[in-house]
Amino acid sequence: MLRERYINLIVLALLLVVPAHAYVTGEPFTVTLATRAVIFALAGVGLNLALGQGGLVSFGHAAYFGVGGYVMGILASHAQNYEPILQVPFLIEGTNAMPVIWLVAIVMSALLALLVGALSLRTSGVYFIMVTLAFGQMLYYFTISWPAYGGEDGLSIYVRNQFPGLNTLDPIQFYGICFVLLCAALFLVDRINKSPFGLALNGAHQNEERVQTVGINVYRVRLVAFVISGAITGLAGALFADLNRFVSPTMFSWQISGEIMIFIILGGVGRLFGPVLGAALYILLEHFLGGLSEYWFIYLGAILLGVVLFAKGGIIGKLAKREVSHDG
Amino acid sequence: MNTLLLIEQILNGLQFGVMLFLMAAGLTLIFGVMGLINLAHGSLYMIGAFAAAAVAGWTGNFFLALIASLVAAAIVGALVELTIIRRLYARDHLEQVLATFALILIFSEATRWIFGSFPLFLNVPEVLKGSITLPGGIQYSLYRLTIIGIGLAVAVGLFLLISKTRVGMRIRAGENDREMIAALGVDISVLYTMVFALGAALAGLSGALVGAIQSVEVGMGEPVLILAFVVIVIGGIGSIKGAFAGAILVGLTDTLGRTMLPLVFGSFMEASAATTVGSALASMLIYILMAGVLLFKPTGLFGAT
Amino acid sequence: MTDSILSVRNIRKSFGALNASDGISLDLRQGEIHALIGPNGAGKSTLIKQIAGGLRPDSGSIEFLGNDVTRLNTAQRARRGLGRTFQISALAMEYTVLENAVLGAIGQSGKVFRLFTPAMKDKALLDRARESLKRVGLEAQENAITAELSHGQRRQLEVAVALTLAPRAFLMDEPMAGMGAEGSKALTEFLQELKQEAPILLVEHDMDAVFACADRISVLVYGKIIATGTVDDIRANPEVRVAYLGEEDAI
Amino acid sequence: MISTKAKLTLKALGTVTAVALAMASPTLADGHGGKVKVGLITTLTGGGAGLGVDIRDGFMLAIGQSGNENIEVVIEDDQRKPDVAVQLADKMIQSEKVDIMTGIVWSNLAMAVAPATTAQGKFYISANAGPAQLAGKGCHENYFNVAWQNDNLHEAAGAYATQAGYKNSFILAPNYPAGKDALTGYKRMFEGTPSGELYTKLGQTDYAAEIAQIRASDADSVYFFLPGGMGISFLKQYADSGIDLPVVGPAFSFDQGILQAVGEAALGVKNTSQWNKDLDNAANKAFVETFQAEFGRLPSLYASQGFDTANLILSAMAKADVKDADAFRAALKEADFESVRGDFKFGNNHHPIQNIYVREVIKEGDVYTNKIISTGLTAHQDVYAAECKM
Repeated sequence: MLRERYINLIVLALLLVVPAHAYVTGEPFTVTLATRAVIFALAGVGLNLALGQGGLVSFGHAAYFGVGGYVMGILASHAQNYEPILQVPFLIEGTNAMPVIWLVAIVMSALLALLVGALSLRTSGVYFIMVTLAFGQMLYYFTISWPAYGGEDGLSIYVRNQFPGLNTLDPIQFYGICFVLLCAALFLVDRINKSPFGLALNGAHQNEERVQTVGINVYRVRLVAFVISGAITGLAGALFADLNRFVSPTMFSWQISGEIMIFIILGGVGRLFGPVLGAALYILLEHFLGGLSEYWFIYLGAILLGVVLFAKGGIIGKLAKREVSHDG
Repeated sequence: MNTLLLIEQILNGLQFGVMLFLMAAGLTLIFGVMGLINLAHGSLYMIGAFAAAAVAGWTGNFFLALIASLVAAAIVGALVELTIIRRLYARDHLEQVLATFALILIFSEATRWIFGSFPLFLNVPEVLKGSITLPGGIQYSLYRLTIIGIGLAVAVGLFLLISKTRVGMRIRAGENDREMIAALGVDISVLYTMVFALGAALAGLSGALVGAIQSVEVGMGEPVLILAFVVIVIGGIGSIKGAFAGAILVGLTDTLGRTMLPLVFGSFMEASAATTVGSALASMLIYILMAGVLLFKPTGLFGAT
Repeated sequence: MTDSILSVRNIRKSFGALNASDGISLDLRQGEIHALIGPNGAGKSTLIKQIAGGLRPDSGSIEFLGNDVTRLNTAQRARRGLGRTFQISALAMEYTVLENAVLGAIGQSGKVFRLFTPAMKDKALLDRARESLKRVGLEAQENAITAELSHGQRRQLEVAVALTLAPRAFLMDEPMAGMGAEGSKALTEFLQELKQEAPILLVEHDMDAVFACADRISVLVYGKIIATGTVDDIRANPEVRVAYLGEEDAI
Repeated sequence: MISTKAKLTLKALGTVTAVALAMASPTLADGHGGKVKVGLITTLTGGGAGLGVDIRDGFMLAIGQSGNENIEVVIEDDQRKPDVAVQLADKMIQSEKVDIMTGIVWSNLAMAVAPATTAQGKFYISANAGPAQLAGKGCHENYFNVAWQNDNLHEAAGAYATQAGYKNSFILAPNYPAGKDALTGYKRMFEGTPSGELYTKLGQTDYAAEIAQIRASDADSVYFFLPGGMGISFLKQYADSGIDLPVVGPAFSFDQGILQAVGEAALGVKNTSQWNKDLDNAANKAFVETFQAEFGRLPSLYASQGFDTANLILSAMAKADVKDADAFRAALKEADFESVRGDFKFGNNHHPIQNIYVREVIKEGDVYTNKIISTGLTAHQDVYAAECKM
């Protein structure tokens, strides 16, 4: 287990050094790429709680990612146009303050996860995979055909939202915000994994009946995990929207759900840093393979296939050798 | 909406459902027998359509094209099963989803590499062109009626295959107990390859049939794949009967939903708002249907509990 | 029946045409080991599932500690003090022995929704888990991965996890299965001690073990209890001999 | 020197540069020798790749023909994903330090990229998408559109339908913003009353239900906007249904790349376009000829737009240094280049004022293609121009 810890530290150090170096040497796009990786990693950390720890294979986490994005888009566009979101029965104004947007994004995606989880967790296995996918698709088609916030065109926000005391338009400062949030989420998830709750959640993944018979309501444990998981992914969605200063229904597409899953598998299912390493690797692959050939998806597909077939436990699983308790 | 139109729309729903069944049957069979979630099933549909378009363009014969779609999809299916898929049977669903997702990327771009970025041409054969008058004076496309016919024939054929033949018996046994069938001396890996190729062939056939009235292009398989998953989840995964019921239900819900909902909303809303709301709801309808079914029957209509 | 801890009253459960439970009544009294025996397919596991809460009977009721628990789920019954061990070990195989026992302690403590305190540093949970492990004699193996335990040790761990719940009654599904003669004997002795604490409803295939340790025995055949009584009663019961022991002898 | 970061275009480039300089074009000799770096983001993978490939090929053909060594083009694939397009735009601006961005096919991607680009002081020159927001209130001095405002072709179709004497068209489009704009555009110029108006699901491929509604209606014609595969599916199914109402559509579903896949189902259909290969001007003749020689296929509408876009940029380079934004903008505004469309000029909102033609699908030998039959709208400007304060 020690070695996994070293890998985690190295990943963390790289996430600090690479963008800092890029910033100093005047390569802002590398910082942007790193920001993208960190935000995707955050989305993956969220899903990993449900998928890695809880064994809940959600194929619809794009729903929370998208809701987070749209919370940012809606709040900021109203602030941008000085139009209140709601006047009756009470006044709700838009905002461009990041902390408020984050909070709303977390709450809204948690509420959605509560609803979707409460219904989906009645099923299991493939049915769970597919019913979560169905909820994602529902939202996807809803946002495309909902005219108020741009439909398929999405919403553009011309200026990045603000964080007190920082200049968020400066790539490195925005990166810093995302990095700190990722670290906070990692810390939180690590605490959860080690808590009685985490023990029960992962125990239920290994043997549901065992956890039931010690008097723990597995459904409720999973639901809580699902809600936290959705909330973290929702926060990532809000950051992603701020990175691009743009939201659109593609944030809800099933390909996004698939990509978030890919990060986890690439890095290592149930490993704390799995999604972080996976997202970073995916962004690197996308960046370098994209320049290689017009048909670069073939290479990407082949690499993914290789990881699934030959590197069980993901990259961290390969590097850390020893199987940790969570991957099955 | 008058009765004739309603009947025509019901026929359209049936045709859509039957087409979905061809996709869903293979998917559900593969899941039932091997326990595999195959996202690349949509790629086999695409391969069938491209093979048909290529052969039709070359020979000008639609029926040869249909055969080509069956053969090409079955061969590709068997090859993929032998090289990659069989390594996934023992893996969990998550890894299957990922590996077959990777296969989609490979198949899509490889197809584009071979056939180019533009859609291909495939048309309804002369003999099936135009429409015929059904009893009651309904004008209906002959080709669509043919699709309904082929779909029903495949459904009956599959049912007979599974319930009456030796291969079907092995398939049923394989669903229940993999070790038992291995102990019986049936070469399980040959059986798996056959089942996978059969599922692939059905997907390919469906791609070719649909390709004649739709666009033969890269990426055509994924929307259908998702619908086919909705179908088998509603019907109960692993059940051919369920796939059939689910397919017809989804076909009818979708077709009637998108014609009726704007009208329903129009009865109490302003016309353009009704169109918007109705269409939006219609596009979500089958997912709502699926969530609803799973709420009451968490393993689908015909799923084992 | 004032000293009855658990009573099953006339429960019925059918799957299609099969009556798996055909009006079963039975009770578990303070301080006893009550064994449930019956040939394969008699409906033992269906009955156990209904008592544990995994399956709801079509009709009839189940009372535990004087309360009707028929509509409660597994977790709720467990919290009321129904401890259970399984026929095939149901443990979190990737966890250590101690972690499995702590899982039981978490269920007992109601601390499951503590999200931010490390479970393996919670003294109360650890103490409780270690105490149970000590009682079954697994204290030396607490850091072993469960999947690496021997068959017998897993049985012991099952009992230990059940013990962490301080149960008022035990439901044990074939605890002797797969254990050697030595192990069975040791376990029998342990059960004799345990029953003082909470009565045990034991489903067991091993006839020698049953006759050695049970205070009372019920015989289940085709979804019906055909006899209940002491070891001697059952040995002497002609119906049982025909329906059950006869078969056993023939094998 | 033409260089691209993306190696994927090297093959195409190698041959492009070998093409003889068929046309007079601005060259280094003009003296305003400032280098220009262009970022071309377009869709090169996935289902919609055909359009992006055409824009790229048209664009690079013009660059190659010009022989101008002061223009450098960086090409990237947006995979038709808005977030990828935004990332690439960031990359182009932040690390490639491009002066001009172009190439995006789809309106939703353009909406994600163009405003951010112009806000950072760079030029965005659209080779295809022309969403209403960017033509009206959201117009920007650094945003130019060489193709059209999104409504234009639909308006022309409405005008044509009126000319043709249709009184009650049945109209349908996908349920998304461009679809709604399309039907609005059509109705703006159509003097009859639509007998039915339908919004279909984006990506829908089966139109049996809609066709049944058309059959049951009292319409005298059908107008549809269903881009990409949706249009192919609709046309095939419509032809098969036996309904013989005349069909009108925008060029998108009848363009060179797509037409072969529709086949005879498209024969005789009237569609509206600002360009066709038979437009009678020297620039167009040379373009069609060299494009066909170079790539072995007939050019499409998109290729013509890519070609014009490149020539517009080259014409401005001949007059001004891109570093002098005001002068360069003025040079762009003049649109002093030989457009393959013939006359071409920009309106106040930097969108074209141009003729939109009515074409008919015909078969030339084995190839389905279009011929111009009339002019739908002459020197047409979009309605949003009035809202643009420029």
